[in-house]
Amino acid sequence: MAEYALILVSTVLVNNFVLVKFLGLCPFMGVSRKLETATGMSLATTFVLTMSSVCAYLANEYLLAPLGLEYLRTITFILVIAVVVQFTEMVVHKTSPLLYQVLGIFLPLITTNCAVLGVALLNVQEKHGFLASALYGFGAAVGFSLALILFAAVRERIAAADVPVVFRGASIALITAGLMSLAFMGFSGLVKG
Amino acid sequence: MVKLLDKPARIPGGLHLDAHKRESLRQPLQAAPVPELLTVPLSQHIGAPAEALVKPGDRVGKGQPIARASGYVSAPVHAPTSGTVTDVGDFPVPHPSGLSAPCVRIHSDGEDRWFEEPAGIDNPFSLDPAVIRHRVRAAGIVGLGGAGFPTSVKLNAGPERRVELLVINAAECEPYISCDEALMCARPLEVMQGIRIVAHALQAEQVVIGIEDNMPDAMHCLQKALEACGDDSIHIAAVPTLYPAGGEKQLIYALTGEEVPSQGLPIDIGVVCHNVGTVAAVYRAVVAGEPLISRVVTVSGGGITDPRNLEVRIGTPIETLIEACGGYTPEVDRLLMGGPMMGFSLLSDSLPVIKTTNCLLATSAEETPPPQPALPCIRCGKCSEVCPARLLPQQLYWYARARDFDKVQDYSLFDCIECGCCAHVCPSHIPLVQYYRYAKTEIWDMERQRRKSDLARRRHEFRLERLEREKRELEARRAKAKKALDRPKAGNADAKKAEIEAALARVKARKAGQAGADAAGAEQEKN
Amino acid sequence: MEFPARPSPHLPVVNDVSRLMRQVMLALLPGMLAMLWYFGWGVLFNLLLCTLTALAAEAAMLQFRGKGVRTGLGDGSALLTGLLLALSLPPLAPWWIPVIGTLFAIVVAKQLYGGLGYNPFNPAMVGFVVLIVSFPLQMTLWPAPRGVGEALLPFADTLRLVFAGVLPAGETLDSITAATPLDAAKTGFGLFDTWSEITASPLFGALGGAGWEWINAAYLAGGLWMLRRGVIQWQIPVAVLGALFVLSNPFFAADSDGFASPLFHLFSGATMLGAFFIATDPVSAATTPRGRLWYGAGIGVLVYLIRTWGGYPDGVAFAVLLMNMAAPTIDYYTRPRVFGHRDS
Amino acid sequence: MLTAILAIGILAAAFGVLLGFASVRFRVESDPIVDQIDALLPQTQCGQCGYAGCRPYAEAIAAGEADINQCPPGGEATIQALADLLGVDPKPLNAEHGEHGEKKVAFIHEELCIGCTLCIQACPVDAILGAAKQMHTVIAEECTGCELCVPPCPVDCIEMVPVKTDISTWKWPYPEATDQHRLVANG
Amino acid sequence: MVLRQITVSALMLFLFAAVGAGLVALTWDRTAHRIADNERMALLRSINEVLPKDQYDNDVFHDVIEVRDPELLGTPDPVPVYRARRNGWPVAAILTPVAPDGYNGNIRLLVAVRVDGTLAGVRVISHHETPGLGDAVEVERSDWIKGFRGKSLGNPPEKHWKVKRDGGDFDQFTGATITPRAVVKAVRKALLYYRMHGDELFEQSPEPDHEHELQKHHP
Amino acid sequence: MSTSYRNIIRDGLWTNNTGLVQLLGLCPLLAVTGTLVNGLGLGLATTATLAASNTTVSLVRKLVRPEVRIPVFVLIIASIVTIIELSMNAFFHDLYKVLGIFIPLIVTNCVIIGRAEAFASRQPVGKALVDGLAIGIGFTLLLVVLGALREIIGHGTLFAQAHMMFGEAARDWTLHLTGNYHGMLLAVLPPGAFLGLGLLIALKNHIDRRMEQRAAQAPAVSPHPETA
Ligand SMILES: Cc1cc2nc3c(=O)[nH]c(=O)nc-3n(C[C@H](O)[C@H](O)[C@H](O)COP(=O)(O)O)c2cc1C
Ligand SMILES: Cc1cc2nc3c(=O)[nH]c(=O)nc-3n(C[C@H](O)[C@H](O)[C@H](O)COP(=O)(O)O)c2cc1C
Ligand SMILES: Cc1cc2nc3c(=O)[nH]c(=O)nc-3n(C[C@H](O)[C@H](O)[C@H](O)COP(=O)(O)O)c2cc1C
Ligand SMILES: Cc1cc2nc3c(=O)[nH]c(=O)nc-3n(C[C@H](O)[C@H](O)[C@H](O)CO)c2cc1C
Ligand code: SF4
Ligand code: SF4
Ligand code: SF4
Ligand code: SF4
Ligand code: FES
Repeated sequence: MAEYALILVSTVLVNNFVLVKFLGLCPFMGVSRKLETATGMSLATTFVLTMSSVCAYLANEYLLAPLGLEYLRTITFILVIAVVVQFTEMVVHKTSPLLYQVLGIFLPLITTNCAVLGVALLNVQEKHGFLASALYGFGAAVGFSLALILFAAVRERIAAADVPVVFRGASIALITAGLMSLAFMGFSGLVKG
Repeated sequence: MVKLLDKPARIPGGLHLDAHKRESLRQPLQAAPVPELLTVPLSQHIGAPAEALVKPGDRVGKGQPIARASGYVSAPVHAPTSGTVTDVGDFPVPHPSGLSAPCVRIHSDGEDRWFEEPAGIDNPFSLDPAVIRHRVRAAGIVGLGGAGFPTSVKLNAGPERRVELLVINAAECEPYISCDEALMCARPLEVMQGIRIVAHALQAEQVVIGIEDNMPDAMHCLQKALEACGDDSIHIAAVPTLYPAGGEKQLIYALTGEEVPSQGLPIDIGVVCHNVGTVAAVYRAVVAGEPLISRVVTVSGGGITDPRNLEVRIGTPIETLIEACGGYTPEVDRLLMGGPMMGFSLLSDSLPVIKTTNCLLATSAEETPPPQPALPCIRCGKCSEVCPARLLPQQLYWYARARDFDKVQDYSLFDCIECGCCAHVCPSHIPLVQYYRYAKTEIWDMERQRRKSDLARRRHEFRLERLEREKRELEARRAKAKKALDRPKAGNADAKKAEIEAALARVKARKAGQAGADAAGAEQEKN
Repeated sequence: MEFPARPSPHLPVVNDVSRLMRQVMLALLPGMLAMLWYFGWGVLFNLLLCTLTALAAEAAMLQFRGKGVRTGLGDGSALLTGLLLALSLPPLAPWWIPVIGTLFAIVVAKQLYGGLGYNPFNPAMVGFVVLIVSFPLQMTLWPAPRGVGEALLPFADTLRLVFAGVLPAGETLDSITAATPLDAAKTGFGLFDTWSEITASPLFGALGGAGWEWINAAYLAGGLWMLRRGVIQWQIPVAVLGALFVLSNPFFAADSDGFASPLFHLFSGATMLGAFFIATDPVSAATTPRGRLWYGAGIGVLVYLIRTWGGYPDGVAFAVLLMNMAAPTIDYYTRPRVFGHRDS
Repeated sequence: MLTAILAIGILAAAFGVLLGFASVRFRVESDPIVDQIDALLPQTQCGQCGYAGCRPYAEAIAAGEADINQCPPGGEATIQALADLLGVDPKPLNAEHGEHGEKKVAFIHEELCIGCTLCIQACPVDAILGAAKQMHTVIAEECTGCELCVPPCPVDCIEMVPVKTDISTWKWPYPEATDQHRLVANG
Repeated sequence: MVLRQITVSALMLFLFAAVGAGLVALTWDRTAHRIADNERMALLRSINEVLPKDQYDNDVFHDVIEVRDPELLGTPDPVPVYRARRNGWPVAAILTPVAPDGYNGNIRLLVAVRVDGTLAGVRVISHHETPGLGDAVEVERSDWIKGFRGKSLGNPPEKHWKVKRDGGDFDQFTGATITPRAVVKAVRKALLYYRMHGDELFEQSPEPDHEHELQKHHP
Repeated sequence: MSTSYRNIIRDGLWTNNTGLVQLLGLCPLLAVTGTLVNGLGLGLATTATLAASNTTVSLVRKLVRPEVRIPVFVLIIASIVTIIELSMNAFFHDLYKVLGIFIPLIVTNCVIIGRAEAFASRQPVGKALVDGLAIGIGFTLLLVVLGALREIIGHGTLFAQAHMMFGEAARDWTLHLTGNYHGMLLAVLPPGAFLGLGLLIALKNHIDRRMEQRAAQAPAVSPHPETA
């Protein structure tokens, strides 16, 4: 139990995927202009990340490992992820137009979110079991979402600020992300690992 | 069911401001002189502008309608005195824009002769409410306390609605303004009868006069008048002196503890609110048959030699009133219409008084110093502490500044009553209210544009359809004509046919080639 | 007669940014004096270095950005940032520590965002965190407070140490510095010492650390004065201190050997400075009344978390930055119910 | 090596089946993004964007062929709205397509009009009244100010006149754009 | 129609997957050996740093067993022990304990103990310590770690196996006590382990097809 | 959309630089730029992948049916990356260890799939290859610059650990700035990566503005009939 709690604390705060581990930065920068879109992206990512973490675990455990094909991990995982994403998108589109309106445009972007493949690979590296894999994926996604949502709200505020011209846009956003990452350094040492 | 509270509720936010009412109340209420030239704007109310009924050269009598209401929410305008119409056209009017608007200019003949002797009525309480409304409407009465909304409209609660409480707004919360207090002290009986007439017209179950507790004299006069007419459905309630307790929604909240819904009207919770000046005007219109051609105006401020309240004919130039009050002092710096919190500044004193002019304030630079340069908002939150609408003025400001009109509306821009409390306490000296006004008018403008573009789209689509139809008809006609012509020339037709068939084949071939890809492409799109 | 056009409301505005800042500086005075008394000349050098750098950097940036230098400096915010950063730095740090920290605070954390009012993060705390992350060694150069251990370094020695890095004859860095009480507590718990063993050291006083408790008390007094004068609102300090107290209490009650006492938490490190002067920085804090409570409570909780389990001895700066980051979101979700709107 | 090929190949094939099946099973008609874009355009129908009207431009944007900054009548506000809708960065108006100017409407000097009806044929919103050989007039409320009627007129009798602001259409100026001391100046 | 579509997409994916996987498999075939070599070399290089190559003559990389001692070796997982021999005689045991209480978590060590119980040398294999502070335990950053050579449980006396700040013999780094403290403690425990189990270590036969624990935990 | 070779190259290196302008491929860009050498290593690996994947995609572009386009591209890229990963593991083992998970993550580098989608699947092989190289080199340059910046500020060195790429001979290529500069840790920690890239982007904006201003000034010398 404690181990699982630690996984959560670690992935959400201490080793925050975005701000400390540098995974999933493109969507972090790309869809953080508005709080609403950031929220949509967060929901979509949380779902996909957890799902693909589990699926990749299964593929590794029941396909690659028995056949001794570990070197095909990257290919297999990315295939799994692409399919999970596309399948999710189609299902959501059909079954819940409302949800699709919120999440739809974000789903395809998730395939190329490093965090998703990163989680799958790290799961293997850390030898996580089924539950731990799921939790790790979920925790990473929550950490991603937390950072993304806070960042979006901060960016909305910065958009109205009197930022010097050459720093407007991506530049000040990255500097802000830097200061957020600086703040997250405060969590270092909280979970040893 | 709204209930009167025993003890007034504390409104959110608000400011304690120096009242400055004594200055103008030292002199009794007097009539201002009737000037030689009056400029009467045709739109002195909310709603459709009135339409002029006179032309230059016409002679008019006092009280003669010179413009008629052009819709339900509109009000007629009457000649304030007798004389000759010299112009009908655009003249500068008192408005923040400083723009000109249609006016009727009357050269007074000095006789002040009624157009028709007003026909009085003895017992207004036996009249049908509809008759009262009609008389009020014909008299051109609009709200004298604020926005200038046609009073007859507000006297009609609607068929389904019951007026449980009539609130008479005697709060007069803004500093310097004392016209209502002067009126209540000078003509309490008129006010009281006016209240009873309005209550009758509305079939109101209960009536309360909300008055700030720093006006004991006025309260005393009203009390006496109340005793005189012996109507026990009327209460007088003192509310704590706190700007802006006189705002309609604030006053209703203070008296009943109920909030008028956002974007709603007081009638939505069974309340109607009228200003004391308005009810006095109603009294005159209904009982004496006099239209609204004058009102009480406070002339005050450190820039006025001898401040006082005056009964002023609508259309009187401001300079006339200033003269009547002894002229300007040397310290005079700016001229305001309305109070120092909500009033707007006038560029010149040659503008006329209108129905909603409750106060003319000529202030010294000491009372109203020039605005200091604005610093950025530091989010101190002082503004939100004093906001009576419980808004977050700093957020409204940030988004208005960034021209994010969706977000300002998210933060309920339209619940802002522009009371100015926020700007008064802002340590960064930001002209906050200006930003809100800017955003509001921008949004209205956008809505106008949107309506216009919707219209344009419909008309454009209609036109495209029409053109299409016409083309089809034309082609049909042509084809018919061609057929008739072509029949003899068979060879030619064959050539044409071959050509068409060749084209068809080409198209077919292309289609076949693309069919698969297209279908697949469409599939992909849909995914 | 013609008149000028002016915006309403017309009455004179009752508040003023530069007066606000001056009041905060005034309220800092007792704590500043207490620090000078307990830690000696180094504090003065930090104050001078930080304020001078802050003013110079602010002026340079304003000039650079084509803004009015006079009004920009006149608002006093840069000076205040400098002061607050100076009061968080170790008194024996070499001169470039305050300079680099202040540069980061003013240039990166404040001016790159547009200057006063636009910075999402507390500039002074950004400066501090940059320093502690980059130069952890120099950031431990605290002397033992007056009355504990050896006498404080005299003026000339401090001057040489700070500006030339020359140690007084016969001394080593380790001999003239001492762990701060929070650091000592952290190291002690790391060695599985009990709280009573840890507090037996002369570094500890009745409430918090020796000396530190009075410094904190002085900041508390200044803070209360600010509350009375309406410079700050009660929500943030109360929430910070409340959360810290409420959280530390049960842990201490359950295991008074393994956790520091609530009073210690309140009266050591930067608690009071943080609660009254830093967390309350209006620009980077939450602004709604309810939001301020959440914001303050968040800081209190994070301070406890970082102090107790984290890698840094004190967590005020990190907690403030972390909650700065959350402030816009908090504001968004704690909007007051607008007059006439239904509860949602 | 064969295992590798087979394992991944079969996995991929299985996924192919899944996706192929899903694409059929969960087929949805595409969403009307064009309508949403069209709703944001000013409907001036002036063609300055390089398309035959607002709707064609909307279609071009939806197809990714046109940029969002090509509509001068819409100006910054439209660009901002489009950027929000499409989740892209707003950019300044492309000067190639013209500049955002003040609102105008067409006015026909009736004494010059020869009633040729050429302007009627040009007007995209049927805002011009009149019949052959009769004087024509513009319905000011319906005119979008697209200026399309101006070039066809053989006698140059159509003038574009700025729309006058009156009290009801007056807007408060943006505070910073004005001198602090002239905030309430003539609009 | 539907079926055809499904088949086509399946086939398409199959084709590309098969080609891709084939190419990768081919590369794997060509490189696998070299990669394994690399990994062995990397480890050997570390071992050789603490135990010069001429002092042993066996294939240490394969002369390995796995042992488990959560208390003394700092991790609940089994860790490999490499055995260096010369002419069949034990020369040194190379333990791979973990210092679990580093500033930022586990520090993996390579501790070479000669048969006489003295340290041939210590190296850090992996750690998460702060660059610039705790990372002085890396041999690239400072010589501190070399100070263990020649030390044993009696030299200094066991009570002095601490950093100076805690009253021991080992230097700490200015401003960073935690990392050296953790390393000293882990090395001391490794020596203790060796004292208790040293003899058994050389008796067991090598793990047949061991997985290199070490490799997998390398960052 | 002009696709002359000149434009392709200028786009890749500057105008549309993935890291500075498009903000894609940020994860490796920020994660592995602790030192110049790391940046260079990953940059080259990415360039190789880009060139190979662009070429392959362009080659098969007429073959692939739309509904499986993305999975197929992903497969192609993943295969290429795995091949490169295995090769690096075999030939640059140390570097491989340092770059760690970010080598397989080249697969999800948004740039690569983005280029495949937007460019290579519509252009002939030659252009696709050049585009891949240009984009990749642009990305690599950025990695190198950022890596150098962070290494200098963070450690006070340059070319540290060059041996991982260039063999043992390069062990002492390391330049030390000054004797007693011990570095500002911030630069090598995660926040430093963000701040560094933010500053580089600002620098690019500044240069662009300068060039624009210069371009705007140029015609002013010979007055244009319209502007005059
Ligand atoms: C746009 C507008 C529409 C209104 N419509 C009605 C209405 O339909 N019925 C009514 O009784 N009062 C109506 N009112 C009057 C308001 O209830 C209120 O009494 C009036 O605005 C004066 O209040 P104020 O000075 O606080 O603004 C309307 C007011 C405005 C501004
Ligand atoms: C901030 C604010 C303050 C107001 N203060 C008063 C006031 O003191 N007295 C008053 O009669 N109306 C005041 N009004 C106008 C009232 O809201 C309301 O318009 C009026 O009482 C309606 O009555 P009427 O239609 O008869 O004018 C104020 C409005 C606002 C927005
Ligand atoms: C950002 C940061 C990173 C640190 N990293 C380490 C570290 O890696 N190893 C270490 O022993 N101490 C590290 N410390 C220092 C510890 O917090 C603690 O202060 C120190 O180990 C106590 O030793 P001292 O008494 O010599 O100062 C770090 C401190 C900070 C602020
Ligand atoms: C109550 C109060 C607290 C403040 N606290 C800080 C602070 O902690 N750090 C700081 O840099 N500035 C502080 N300031 C000054 C100012 O708000 C700050 O420099 C702005 O963040 C600059 O935009 C404070 C100001 C006030 C009024
Ligand atoms: S009072 Fe002024 S400075 Fe303070 S939050 Fe409100 S707008 Fe900002
Ligand atoms: S002007 Fe508007 S925002 Fe300001 S205090 Fe009044 S109601 Fe609130
Ligand atoms: S430029 Fe704008 S208004 Fe004109 S046709 Fe194009 S979209 Fe419509
Ligand atoms: S009248 Fe002229 S300007 Fe107006 S919409 Fe028609 S064509 Fe356009
Ligand atoms: S590189 Fe784009 S999300 Fe990581």
